[in-house]
Amino acid sequence: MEILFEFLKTTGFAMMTWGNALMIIVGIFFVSLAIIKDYEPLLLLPIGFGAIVGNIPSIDSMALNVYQEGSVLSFLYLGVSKGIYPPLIFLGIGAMTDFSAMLSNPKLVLLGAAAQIGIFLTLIGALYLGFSPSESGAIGIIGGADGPTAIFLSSKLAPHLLGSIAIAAYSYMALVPVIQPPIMRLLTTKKERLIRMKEPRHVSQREKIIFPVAVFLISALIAPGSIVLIGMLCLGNLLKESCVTERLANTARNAMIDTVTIILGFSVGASAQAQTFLTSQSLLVFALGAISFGIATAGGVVFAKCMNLFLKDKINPLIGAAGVSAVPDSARVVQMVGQKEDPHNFLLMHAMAPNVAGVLGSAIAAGILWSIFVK
Amino acid sequence: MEILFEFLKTTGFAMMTWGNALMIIVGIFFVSLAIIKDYEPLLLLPIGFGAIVGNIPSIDSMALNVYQEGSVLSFLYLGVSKGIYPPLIFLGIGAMTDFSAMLSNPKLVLLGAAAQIGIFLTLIGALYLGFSPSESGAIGIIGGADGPTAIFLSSKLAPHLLGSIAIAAYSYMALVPVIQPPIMRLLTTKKERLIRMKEPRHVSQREKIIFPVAVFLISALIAPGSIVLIGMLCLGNLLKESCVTERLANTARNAMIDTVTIILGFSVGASAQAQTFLTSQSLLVFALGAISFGIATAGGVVFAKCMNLFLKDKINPLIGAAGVSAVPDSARVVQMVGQKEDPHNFLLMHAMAPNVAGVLGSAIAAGILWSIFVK
Amino acid sequence: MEILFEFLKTTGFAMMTWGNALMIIVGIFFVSLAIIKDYEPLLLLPIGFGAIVGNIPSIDSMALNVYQEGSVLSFLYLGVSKGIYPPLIFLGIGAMTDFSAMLSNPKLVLLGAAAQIGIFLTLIGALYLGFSPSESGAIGIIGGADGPTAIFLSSKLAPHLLGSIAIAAYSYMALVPVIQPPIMRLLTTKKERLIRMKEPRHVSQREKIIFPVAVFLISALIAPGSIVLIGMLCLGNLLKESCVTERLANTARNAMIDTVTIILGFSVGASAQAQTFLTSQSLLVFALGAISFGIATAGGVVFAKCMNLFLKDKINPLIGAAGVSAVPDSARVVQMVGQKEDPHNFLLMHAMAPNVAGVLGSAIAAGILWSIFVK
Amino acid sequence: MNSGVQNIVNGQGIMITISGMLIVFAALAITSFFIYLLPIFLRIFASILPAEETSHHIPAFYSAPEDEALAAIGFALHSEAGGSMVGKESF
Amino acid sequence: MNSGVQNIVNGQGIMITISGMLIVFAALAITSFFIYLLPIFLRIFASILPAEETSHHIPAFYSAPEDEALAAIGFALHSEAGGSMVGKESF
Amino acid sequence: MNSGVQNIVNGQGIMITISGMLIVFAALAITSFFIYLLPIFLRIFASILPAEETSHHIPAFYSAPEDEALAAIGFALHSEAGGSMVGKESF
Ligand code: NA
Ligand code: NA
Ligand code: NA
Repeated sequence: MEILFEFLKTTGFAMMTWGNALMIIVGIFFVSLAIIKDYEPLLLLPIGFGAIVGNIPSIDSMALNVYQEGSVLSFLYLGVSKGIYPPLIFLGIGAMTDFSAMLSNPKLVLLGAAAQIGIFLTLIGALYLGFSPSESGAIGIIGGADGPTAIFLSSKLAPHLLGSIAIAAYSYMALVPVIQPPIMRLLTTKKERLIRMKEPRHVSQREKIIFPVAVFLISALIAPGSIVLIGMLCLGNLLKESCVTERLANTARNAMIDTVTIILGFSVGASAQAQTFLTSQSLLVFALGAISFGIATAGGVVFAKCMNLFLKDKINPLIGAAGVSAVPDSARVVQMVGQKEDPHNFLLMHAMAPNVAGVLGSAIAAGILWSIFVK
Repeated sequence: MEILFEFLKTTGFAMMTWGNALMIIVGIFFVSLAIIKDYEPLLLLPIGFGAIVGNIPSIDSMALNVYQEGSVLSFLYLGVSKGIYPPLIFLGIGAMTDFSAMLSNPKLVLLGAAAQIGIFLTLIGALYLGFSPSESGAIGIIGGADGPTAIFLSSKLAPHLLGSIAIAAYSYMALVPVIQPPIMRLLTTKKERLIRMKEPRHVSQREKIIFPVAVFLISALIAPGSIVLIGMLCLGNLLKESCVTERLANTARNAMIDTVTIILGFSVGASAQAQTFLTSQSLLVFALGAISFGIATAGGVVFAKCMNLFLKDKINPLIGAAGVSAVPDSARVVQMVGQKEDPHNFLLMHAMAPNVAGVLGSAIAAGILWSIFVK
Repeated sequence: MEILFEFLKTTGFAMMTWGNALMIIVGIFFVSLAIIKDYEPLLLLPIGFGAIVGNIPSIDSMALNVYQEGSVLSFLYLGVSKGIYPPLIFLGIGAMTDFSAMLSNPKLVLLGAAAQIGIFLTLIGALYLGFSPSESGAIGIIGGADGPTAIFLSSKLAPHLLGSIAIAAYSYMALVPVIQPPIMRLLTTKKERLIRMKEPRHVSQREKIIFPVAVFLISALIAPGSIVLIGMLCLGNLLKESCVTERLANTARNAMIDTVTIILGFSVGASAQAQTFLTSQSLLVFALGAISFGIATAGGVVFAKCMNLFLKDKINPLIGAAGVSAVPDSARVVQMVGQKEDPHNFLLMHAMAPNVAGVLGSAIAAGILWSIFVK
Repeated sequence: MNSGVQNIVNGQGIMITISGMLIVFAALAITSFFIYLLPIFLRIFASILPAEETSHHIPAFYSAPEDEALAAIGFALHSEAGGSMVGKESF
Repeated sequence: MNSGVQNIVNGQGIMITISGMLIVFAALAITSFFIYLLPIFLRIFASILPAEETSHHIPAFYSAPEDEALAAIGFALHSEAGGSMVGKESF
Repeated sequence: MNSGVQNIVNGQGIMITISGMLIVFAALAITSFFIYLLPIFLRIFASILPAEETSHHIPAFYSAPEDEALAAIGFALHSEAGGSMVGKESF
């Protein structure tokens, strides 16, 4: 019977800690949120399930978790820790993004810059709370509302916080419909929320083809740290818009991005082990993350109001909230809040402009932070 | 002409051994079996072709085979030797498996446990024949009738036997329609084979969603060694059943599993070089493997008969044979054997219950063996 | 303001060299060629965009380019430098190639051998210009008109020239419709160009299934260096023709090959940094590459004319030009040139025979060169 | 090679078999029991849980549910397979 | 942990924020300006550039545009999804 | 850089070319001959080989060939694309 008793010592029951149990419940909560509330299910479901898997305790000699050399999960996690998955996700996103809305109304691009104030003010907050400068940079990026960018930058600046930062970023991205509306209403008058915007002009295919090459050159020359993310985004978009590589674009935005999404989500979740995740630092990261989303939203809305001081064709300031890069959730929130006031006001397409600009803005901000903090 | 002669010395003809020639013929036999007999073609064809490729002799300095550092095949083989491909296969299998039959008739789950006796009795047989304990564990797993599980466990416990064990497992899985029927008929009476089973009840979507999470927690806490395989199986199933990540499930069960299947089969085949494969050990592995399939089949059938002693609604003991994890071949064999007696008896759906339970059972057994034998 | 100035020093503008600027323009030119002229867009577009990305200058500490250890691009580039992507491309090509034309007219296979003279004469030319023997072998392979084969062989024989050789190979493959016609016209009389060929016979499925196994054995035993490329080509073809693994063939020729194509093209392009690429050696490589394509074309056409001396059913010597492995571009060029003389002469299917034979021929030639030059 | 039976004893073959089968049965018996209880629990909690949708929505990927809205503002939405501008999912 | 404000000063938080926002704005303002100029430039060069095709060809993958031709020579072309012999693309 | 012709001699360029072309031709000539013989052999063995099916079955993936059977027992089979319970293939 010795073998049976020896074996029982290796079971999860015997080694379970309260922290593990709590994280398993958190994982189940994420999965439930994804399924019941339909919040970012493509990410919350794999992350949640990963958190369940990552918190089953096991004896060290079996090499099961993401941090143990030679384990299967450690190989899958390499794509996270080396920053390989985020650019591949960006390739797929590029191949499914239509920049028309942005091309037809270039001034809305600036809203995607304004919302990045969330990143930098959160950085100051993190410094204030005692995080090191490069940790602060990584935490700040949560305000960019972009999961792959957050993973990419954390893997470079603060690998030990990667789990918390990634999960905070995805959690708040899932909560965009909860976080943004009150801030948007608080900062706008009813009259502003009723503003209707001019129908966007038609964009030629030639513009759509030239755009990804041009925007890559601009971003990359100004902030070389954004080369990988924006390079892949623009390559994906060029594959789509060029019309001569449709089959590549199709694979990039389907089989390729789906495969990477499953493995990225699962291994990020599995990295959130109680032992490394349940720390006071993680709590601070989550608190700062929530604040950063609020600031980013406010930044976009307020900047839109400022722009209106100089514009003849007024912008509906609600679309400033779409300056965060949570595509397309933020744009949908704008549409929703706008339609509460006027069911015939269709802001969705207009909001897509700052929304995709926000993706560029947050990737550029990540590149800048990387340049500043790299050793 | 010196170059020509030097070159001729590097050709395959010059270095061919009888062993290589034999293995090439075996490879061609596997390919033929796959194509002509339609036996597990998705695996036997890549494995057979891999065996042909792996047995072309070449000079060492060219680094061509799976065992030579830096060769292309050695990179593809990493996913086998590190145990990475099997969990990915399980992810895809999870995304294509419907657990309804099992959920609607929970007592049939036990048949999936009973059939695992094949694993443990084979382990005893292997010990008897002089294999080391961990080799014996790896050989025993052939009785689980599950290719990915066999590869996973051998890569951990007996990497030097991986080729023989994997090929034995897949060979016998292909031969399920040949191996199982005589044993099934031998152990059952005609009256038993005529038993009709009650129509299964309808299973709600909610049950199907909760199931993968619950079964993962149960298996993983009891046998942490099964975390990776069952974790991926359950993640895949959750992607499918949740209805909110349909695109991920679709990629997992198509592009992802197909790609891994080709490369896994090919590199397993290529690892079966005469020099390492044609040993008396391999012969013993094959002999033990055949026995283990027989025992597993018998174990399931006999256990079903035992259950009938206590049950009011009798089980058709044929479905016990589906307790091995060869999905869906075993279940089809049950249907076939049952219909020979009574063409209007439809056992297929009932047999799917022990069949998918067998997948869980063999993965759990692998986890247990890993825990016991890990150094 | 110090941070701003420090940052400005890290921007691409500050560190840009004339070479980088030139390479970015070359990249844009490639992309334009792909989109406007539709020249090999699946490859020229990712390569061109990669060249743009690879020539954005950055500070060393950020580890951005393919040559810096730990950078994302260096991981993607591993598949190029280790020769892993080319066999995967060949797997997909195998799964989309129909060898019927060749099987129905076996003597045309010899044209695919004749065109490989381009490889060996270019090797002599490269030796003459002072390249080392193994460099000369790698440069010669450009004459095989096969991108994956060129990358595979260069990664083995002359990794430092890989970028130039790959880009030269793909560039000239894109220019096949420009390079080949004048040579074809020069070497043939009008009467020859008007020759109509006999309708090919029907090929049975059984022949198509046996062929990939047989041709693999023949090629691999004669030139073991071609095992990996031809092995994968034949496996892919067997997956397609066997009719029992259709789902694997489908994934191989779609999601799998597309994913590898994007990443291969992008990382080859990104490896073409001005610092390593803009050398006099590269210029020589390009010059030799152009010559090799010309010789290969001439070799095929002249050999076809020689064969006609002995044949009753004359071959249209134009199809000799399809002996290079640029599938299906060369075959289309033959069709086009033939139709200029006689719009009712359909040479396409006939030209496919030497064309697919050329793929085999160039892979075999690569295997031979690898055997000869491997240390 | 030692005597076969001695190998089994040394390798604790019998103990491994008994323990192993016990654990496999334990895991699947608990699973079986859980599956048995699951619909009962769901029925008990049915009153507090929201009614299950008879046909759980299967999202049309990258379809744009605001189509009518968009049509209204007359903006050409490229909703070709897999590449709409306003997809359902984000990554 | 130092005093929070001191941390911000040591970490140059304010400077990073100002510089960072300046650079983000610079990049996106240039992008915005480029987008604004792009159609103007394209209109200027319209005369020298070829007329844009209204519906840029989207290649039917692996379709064989020579179908008629092939039909004429009566050769069975296997043009099932994704696996034609005379595809459009090469790799 | 040495004299070019000397490089060729040192590098055995001519020998490599002759040997290389010989081997390439040998490989493809054997292939060609094999292809030529193949239908002849197949015809000779036609009597002992089973008749080739005119349309070799192309399996409908994950279709359930027992559909009628299943319908008979009235069990809802989810046979949506790619995800049936009783697939054709196992992995
Ligand atoms: Na985003
Ligand atoms: Na199985
Ligand atoms: Na080619």
